[in-house]
Amino acid sequence: MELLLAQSVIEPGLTHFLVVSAILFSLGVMAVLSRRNTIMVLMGVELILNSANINFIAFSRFTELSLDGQMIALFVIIIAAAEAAVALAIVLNVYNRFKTINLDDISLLKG
Amino acid sequence: MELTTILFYLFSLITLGAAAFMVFSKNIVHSAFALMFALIGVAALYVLLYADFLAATQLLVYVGGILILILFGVMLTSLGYTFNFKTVTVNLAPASLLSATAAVLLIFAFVTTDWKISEIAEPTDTVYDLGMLLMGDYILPFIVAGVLLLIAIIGAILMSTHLSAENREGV
Amino acid sequence: MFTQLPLIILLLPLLAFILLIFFGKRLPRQGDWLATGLMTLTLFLSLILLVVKLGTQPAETISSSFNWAIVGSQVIGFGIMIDNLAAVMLVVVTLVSTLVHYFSMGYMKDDTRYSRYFAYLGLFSFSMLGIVLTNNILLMYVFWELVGVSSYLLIGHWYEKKTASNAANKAFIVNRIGDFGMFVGIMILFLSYSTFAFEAIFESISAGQLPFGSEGWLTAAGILIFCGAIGKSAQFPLHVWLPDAMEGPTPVSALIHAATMVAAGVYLVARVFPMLTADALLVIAYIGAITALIAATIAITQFDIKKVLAYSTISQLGYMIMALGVGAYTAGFMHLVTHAAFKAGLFLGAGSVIYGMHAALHKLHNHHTDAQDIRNMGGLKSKMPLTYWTFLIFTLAISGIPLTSGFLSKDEILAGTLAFSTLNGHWLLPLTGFLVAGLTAFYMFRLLILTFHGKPANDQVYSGVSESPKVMTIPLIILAGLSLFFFYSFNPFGATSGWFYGAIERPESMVPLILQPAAYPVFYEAVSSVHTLAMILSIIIAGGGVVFALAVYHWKKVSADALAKRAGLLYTGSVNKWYFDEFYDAAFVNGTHGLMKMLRWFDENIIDGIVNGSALITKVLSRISGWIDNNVVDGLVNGTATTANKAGGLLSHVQTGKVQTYLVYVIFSFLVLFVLFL
Amino acid sequence: MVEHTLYSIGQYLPEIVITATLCIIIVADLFIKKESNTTGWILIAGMLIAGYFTILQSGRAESVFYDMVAVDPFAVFFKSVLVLAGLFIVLFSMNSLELESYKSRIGEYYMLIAGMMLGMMMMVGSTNLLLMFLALEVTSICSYVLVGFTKRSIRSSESSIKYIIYGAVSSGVMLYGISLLIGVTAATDIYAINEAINAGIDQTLILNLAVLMIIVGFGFKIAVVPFHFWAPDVYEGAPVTIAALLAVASKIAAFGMMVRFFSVTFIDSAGFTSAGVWSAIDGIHWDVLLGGMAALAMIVGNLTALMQDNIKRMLAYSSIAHAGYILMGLVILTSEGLTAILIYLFIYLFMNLGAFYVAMLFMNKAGTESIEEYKGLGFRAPLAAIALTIFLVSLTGIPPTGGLIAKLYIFGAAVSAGWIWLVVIAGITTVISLFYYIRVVRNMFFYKPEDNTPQLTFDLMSKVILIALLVPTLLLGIYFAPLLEFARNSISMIGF
Amino acid sequence: MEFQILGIGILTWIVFIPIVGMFVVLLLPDKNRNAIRWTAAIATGIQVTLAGVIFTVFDRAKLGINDAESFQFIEKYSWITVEAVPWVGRIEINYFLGIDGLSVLMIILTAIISFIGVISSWNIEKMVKGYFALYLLLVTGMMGVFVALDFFLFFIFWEVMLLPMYFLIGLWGGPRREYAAIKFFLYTFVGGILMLLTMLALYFSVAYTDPVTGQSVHTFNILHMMNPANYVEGGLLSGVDTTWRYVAWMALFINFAIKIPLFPFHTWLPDAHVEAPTPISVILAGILLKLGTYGLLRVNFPIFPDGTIYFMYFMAILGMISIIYGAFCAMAQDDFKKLIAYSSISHMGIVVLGIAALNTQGMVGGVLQMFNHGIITAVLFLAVGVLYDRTHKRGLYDFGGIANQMPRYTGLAMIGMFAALGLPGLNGFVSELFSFLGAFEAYKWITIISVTGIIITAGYILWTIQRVFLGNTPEKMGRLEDLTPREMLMFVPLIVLIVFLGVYPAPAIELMNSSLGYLVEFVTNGGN
Repeated sequence: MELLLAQSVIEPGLTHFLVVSAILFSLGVMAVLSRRNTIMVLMGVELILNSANINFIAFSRFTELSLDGQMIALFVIIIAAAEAAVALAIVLNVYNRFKTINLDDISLLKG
Repeated sequence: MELTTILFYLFSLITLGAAAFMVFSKNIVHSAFALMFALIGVAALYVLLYADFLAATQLLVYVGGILILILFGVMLTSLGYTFNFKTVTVNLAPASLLSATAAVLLIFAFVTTDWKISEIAEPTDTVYDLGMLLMGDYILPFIVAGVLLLIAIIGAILMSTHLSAENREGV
Repeated sequence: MFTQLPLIILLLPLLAFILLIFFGKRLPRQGDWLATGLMTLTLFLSLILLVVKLGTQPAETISSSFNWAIVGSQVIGFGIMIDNLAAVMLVVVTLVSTLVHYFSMGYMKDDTRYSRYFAYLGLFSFSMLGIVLTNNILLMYVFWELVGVSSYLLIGHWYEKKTASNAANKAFIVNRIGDFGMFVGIMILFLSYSTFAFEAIFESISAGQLPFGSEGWLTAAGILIFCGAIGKSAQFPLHVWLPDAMEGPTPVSALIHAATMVAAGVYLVARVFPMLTADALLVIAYIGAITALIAATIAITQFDIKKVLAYSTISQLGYMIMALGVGAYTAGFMHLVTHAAFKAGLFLGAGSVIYGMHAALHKLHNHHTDAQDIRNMGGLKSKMPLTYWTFLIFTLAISGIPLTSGFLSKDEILAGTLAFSTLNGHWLLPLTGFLVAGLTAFYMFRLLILTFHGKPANDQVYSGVSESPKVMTIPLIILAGLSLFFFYSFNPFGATSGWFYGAIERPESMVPLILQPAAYPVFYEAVSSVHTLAMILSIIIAGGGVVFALAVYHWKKVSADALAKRAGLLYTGSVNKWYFDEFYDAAFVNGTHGLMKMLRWFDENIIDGIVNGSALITKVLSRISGWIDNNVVDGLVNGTATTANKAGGLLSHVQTGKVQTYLVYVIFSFLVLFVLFL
Repeated sequence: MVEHTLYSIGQYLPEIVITATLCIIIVADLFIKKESNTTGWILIAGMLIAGYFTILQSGRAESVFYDMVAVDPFAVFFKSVLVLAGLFIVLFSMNSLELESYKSRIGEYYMLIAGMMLGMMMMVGSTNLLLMFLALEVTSICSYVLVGFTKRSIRSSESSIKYIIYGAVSSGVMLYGISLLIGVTAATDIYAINEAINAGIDQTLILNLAVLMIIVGFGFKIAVVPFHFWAPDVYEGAPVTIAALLAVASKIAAFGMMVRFFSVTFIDSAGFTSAGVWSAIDGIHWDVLLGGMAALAMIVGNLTALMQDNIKRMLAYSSIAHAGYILMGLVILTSEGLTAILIYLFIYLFMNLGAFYVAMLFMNKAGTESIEEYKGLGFRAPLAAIALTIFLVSLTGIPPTGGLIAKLYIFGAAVSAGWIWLVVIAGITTVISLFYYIRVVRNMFFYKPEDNTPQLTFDLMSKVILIALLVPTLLLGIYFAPLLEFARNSISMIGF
Repeated sequence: MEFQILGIGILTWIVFIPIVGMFVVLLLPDKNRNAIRWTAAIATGIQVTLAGVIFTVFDRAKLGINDAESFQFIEKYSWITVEAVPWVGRIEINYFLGIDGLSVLMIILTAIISFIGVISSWNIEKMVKGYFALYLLLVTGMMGVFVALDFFLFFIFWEVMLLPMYFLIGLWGGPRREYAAIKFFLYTFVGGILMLLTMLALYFSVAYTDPVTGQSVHTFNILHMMNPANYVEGGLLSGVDTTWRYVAWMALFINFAIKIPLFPFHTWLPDAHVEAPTPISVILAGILLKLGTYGLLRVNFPIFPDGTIYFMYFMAILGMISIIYGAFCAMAQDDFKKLIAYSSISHMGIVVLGIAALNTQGMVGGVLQMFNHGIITAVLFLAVGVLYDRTHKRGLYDFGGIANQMPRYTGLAMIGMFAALGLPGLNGFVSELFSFLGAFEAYKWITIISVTGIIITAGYILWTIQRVFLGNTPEKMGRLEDLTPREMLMFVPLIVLIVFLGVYPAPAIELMNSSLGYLVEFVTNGGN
């Protein structure tokens, strides 16, 4: 066990990257769930997408997946850009109507 | 200790630290800049994973594009009425509990799993291979991504322009 | 002739009924002539039938039947059976019915539903004849119930009076209770023998086939069928309806509640006699005895002329039943016949008196005096001589004074009970018999004296009373004639030698030997050995009763009030009819009411409540009905509506409208699912 | 390589036509008068052509674009259904009073619908996880904008922001799941993944995690409990045409993708031919998980629908419940189950669109979405009210309507596969659903309108659309053999 | 096949004539009320005529039940057939109509009561068009159930009745009509779902071998479901005396028990009856309730003989409770209609008791009781309706002395009441007699307790007669007009039937005797 731990500290393998991505994912989730500001939430989403991308690229290096993983990551970046554009446009629209971007206050629809 | 190992820990630390700062910072502008550092850290990690093209794209698209967009968003929505970059948190207890649990579970899963590793050699030129893939196997997603961007742009314009202005034009 | 004639006899009254019910109001004189005419015709045909039957085929049983229905592989036949019993009964029924028709033409003259009344009489006669003629216990049950319904209609003839409709209901329902037993009995028989026909059933029994293979079931079947008789013949404990039934018009009381319908029970027992086991017969005998005693003790203290007669009827029916029970078959049946004549006469006589009283009271515009209370009468002898003399003859007959028909039959019954006790040691039966004979003589003479002798209670009324019209008195005279001995036997002290005893013989018992009552020869021997003793005793006791009645009410040697006081509780009990009605009210009527109220509550609150209450449905129904109808106050529904709102609030609470809360749920669900699947 | 690309383009005509239509609309929008419906007609024409090409594809079974896209009966079925739904939605939109004041932007509106059509048609045909995700995103991004299209409505804006945040997070989680699945199997193609799984996978924990995360994404798209929370708020806020689009088309597409994903990826390819039943691999009980979700969806959807007063919201919960019923078919994963899904979706298309359409008509004419205010509408607009009654009765599942047939098959499949507890829950919740559906009917017919309220009249086109939806709803309840045949032949996916 | 009109079988005609009528009604203008009424009358009148033809031509000797050959007026067309795909057998739904001794009487009853119902609906003035359209649809549903031999078809007809009934009660009913309507709907729908599930389970467990192609075909054919040989190996409901078969039996039983309605599933009935307009009450009590017992006999008994035998006592006890309980509850009512509603529960209990006996007498008695109760209760509800039309009251205490005011009405109504009370000479007695006879053979004490029900029945009927017809007229009631010719027209045929079948039931009994005898044999032999 100790040996395994020492080894894994020394050489960054697949697991290391995955652990990083896991923490990043959790931080993204944390941001999404806890920040009132819509833009903060969107930033959290970016973290989640990035964590997935780390996975893809890590797999592309450490498994037979090879370049396919990078390919997917590339598309994910594109998608993230598109999503961010639309999301921010919507945020602006909401801001015009509600005069706030605090998600907490945007809750007319319920029940 | 090899250089890559040191770099890995360094960039990981930068990435996660920046991300954590972003998540917990009270000031939204600080958060945005923290996000930038996190994204740069991720790009560096890509380099460690032999994905240099991706790293470049990450810097260009994310740091150059998305982040700017976000900053614009911050400015537009914080200006006008009051200068207020402060943001508050909700659901703090459940959110931290859930994300901590998620982290623990994921790490547990990753650590305990016996991965089938087949490391690839350091490629000489990923850009070429990626370009061939993009024009070959991935031609369809490539085109669709183009369409997606088109739609997104039109959608974003649609959502962000003021309707009231058009009303004045008598539409 | 034996197939068509009975059918014609049966259907003529039905024809009368149908014609009158549809066209009665449009016929001249509302069609009373039609009904009476058809009934008279029926009487003649019945007489012809009787004469021919006795003359040509006295020993035969003639029956014919057709297939009514086929169920599964079982053929259910209906048909007609003529034996001597039926032939005699036929004449009794038609005769009394005819006379009542005539009498009613006078008595009911001004009634608002005159034609309806005659129609119902026709229906009744039809049903009664059906009982007599059928060869089949199911068909008998059918007519049995029809008799019940026509009786219901006739008792309730003056339905504007609450008491009348109550009495009608009571009569029907109490009879239904008896019929319930009879129905079960019929079911037992049918399931054991696959037939309803009497003869086929008897044959199977004599072949040793027992219902469900058990002797107990045979006894039970007999007793259950006898339950029908208990109801219809007003035996203890179902006798309570008969006195109330006096709410009907008096001729109806004469026809139905004295002479024919109530005798149907006796006829039924006579019909099924061959299948009755010794045990069943013993039960029957005791029921009869108890009835006779109870009714007689009540009759002593009543003041309503019809009530006295009603209780006397019950008592006499008890006699008949007791007679059949002990095996004095012919005597019992003969008492039925003789009793039909004199009791019908008594009722018609009473009707005549009431008619006279009514007319007198009507003239005085006196509506509060009870025309039927004998305390309001007295001394009517001179005003209504024909009525008085016939009434006297009837009273003598019922009291069992020699030279009357009643003496003949009653004497034989008493002899029968005495013989029975010598054979079996059931000495309570003859004891009761003799006691009741004395009581009968006493209360009948009390009635006679209080009504016709002594001083009038109210001179004004008295002066207004006059003799009834001919159409009413002639039937009385005819019946009086029929109450004399020579119609039944030329020997005034013994009926056994008369034609009646020749025609009606006790049938052989079909039940297995160990269950049989004493064989007829044995029994007959016992009877003849005690006959003289019984006769002497009965004359003495009856005479004693008469003398005592004279002493109390005519000569006033003994004060009736003092007697009553001395009797104490016995008197109170008797006046209050031994509290049967009160007991039944408390136990059964109130019990039923309570039960039904309880069940209704149960149904509306528990069953419906459970249905509504099963969580969701309550909520939904209550909400929906809340929307539906805000005006209808519905405690249940309103009560649950609020809880429903709370539950609804709980569910909607999840949907906070805050997207991050939703995301918390999502991540939470994801983690939970993951842990579950780990 | 180029040959294959060119050949593939020939096999991809429906999607290409839609893309072309999309571009034409963008261009046309610049030139034509803003108030006209021209762009709408262009879209209709495009969809008709796409539909035509789709029909031409029937019976074919091949893989194009380097095994990324399947052209098989399954895809053809879904594409035709989607085109049908799209046609109706466009027709609705032309009639919608709500959109009337946004005429200046109607070109963008139809463009986005075209984009959504493209995304949905790709969703049902993709066999590659990347393309699946991409298609999903195309659909989603279009729908985010469409939900917020009526910008003057504050509710519309709110629903769009909720929708995009919910959607972005869900797809993020899904993407993470996809990354794990790809990593563990080292393949992006679902057939390859299936092969890898059948060859034996040791990392079942990761596999579980991955599929669970993917289910989050699917669950969001089909709006099934516990991932359904967005649906009521979004349906209520969105324009009714878009609500209908989301409730019907997007759900159908998501189901198509989900069915393909699950039935291809987790099939036991050894047991498949012999046993005649598709079975997921050992040790993983996705069926139980999905079954639980289906049950929850039926219970929560139906119970919460009871409390609603807004008809769109009520229909949202009802569609959550229906997602539960449909999911039952997937839980079973037999050919009967899949057939039942197709039948259900087909019928669901007509009855749910019908219900939304009448709701829209009433909103146009009577100006209300509140069920309470439907009182007396049965007398003011008999035809529409009767039509709505039939649609709702069909949604309940009472004969002689198509809804019964849908339920019949889904229940039947479940019974035959022995999922009795699930069927019992489905039965009970069906009874519950009766209440909220019938409540609308009651309000329409059991109350007299006030004396001076005018009759509602509808133009010819509305009536034609109504009848066009009504006839299949009724007809499929009486004679459904062709549909059955169609569905039965359509469950065959490429490779099976 | 021999009886065709215009190439279409007589059963199709009798089922779908009302639908034709419905379309005609829908096409007629709203204003033309009389034309609408006459259309309905003609449509149902044709049904009566066709029922008469069926009655005349019907071969009394043929057995039916499980033998397709001996059903009569068979019409069988393929409705839905999907050819086999590799791993599933061919599936089949047929348009399969036919009648045997069990259904023929019910068809006649439906035709008669529907026709009378139209006459009684003549004075409906509110939304005439909608009313008659729904009414005719309802009639088709009811008639269809009685002739369908394919379970799916049976189910469709069964459920088709729901909606018209819901509207008929909900739109034309009394003050609490909506509550009653939804309650009715809910109950029946619950039953319908149970039946649906059981039907599906049966469908997947039953497959017969097509004699032509040799394929194994899953089928909804009820007759095939009766044949134990047709159950596939390992099917949910295959085998004998398995738990699932009992569950399926129970599910179906609950469905039918709700319709009958049997204690404790009865509480929808009083509400529905009280709130429904008179003609609908007549239909409800006259026909609809019979669907429940008919279903038991057509479906439960022959398909699940094992379950039937297993639950015999259970059925009998529920029957007994219904008889007594219904009677007591009836006695406790102050509302005339409610009283009759509860009396229906009591009388339908007799049917259940009779058929639960599993012998011919009981079966014949039960089915005859279905018919007779249909007629009698129709009379009673019509009677209430007549009074309600005149006074707008239904409380028993609101009336009195009707006999003086309306003698003709009183006469006819009293015959109906006496028939309900089981008076010999009227039809109610005959069927009760056979029911009890049959039941007594099987269950001594249960039957004896049940028979006490007739005493209670006598009690509440007489009490009602006393309160309504007898006594003096309350002053506030005012003068009432006796029956009009139209009202006579609806009473007289029923009364004639009551008396005729009471005196001579053989024509009715012989229609069903052989079929029911065979059914008993079939069930007691465990379906062989």
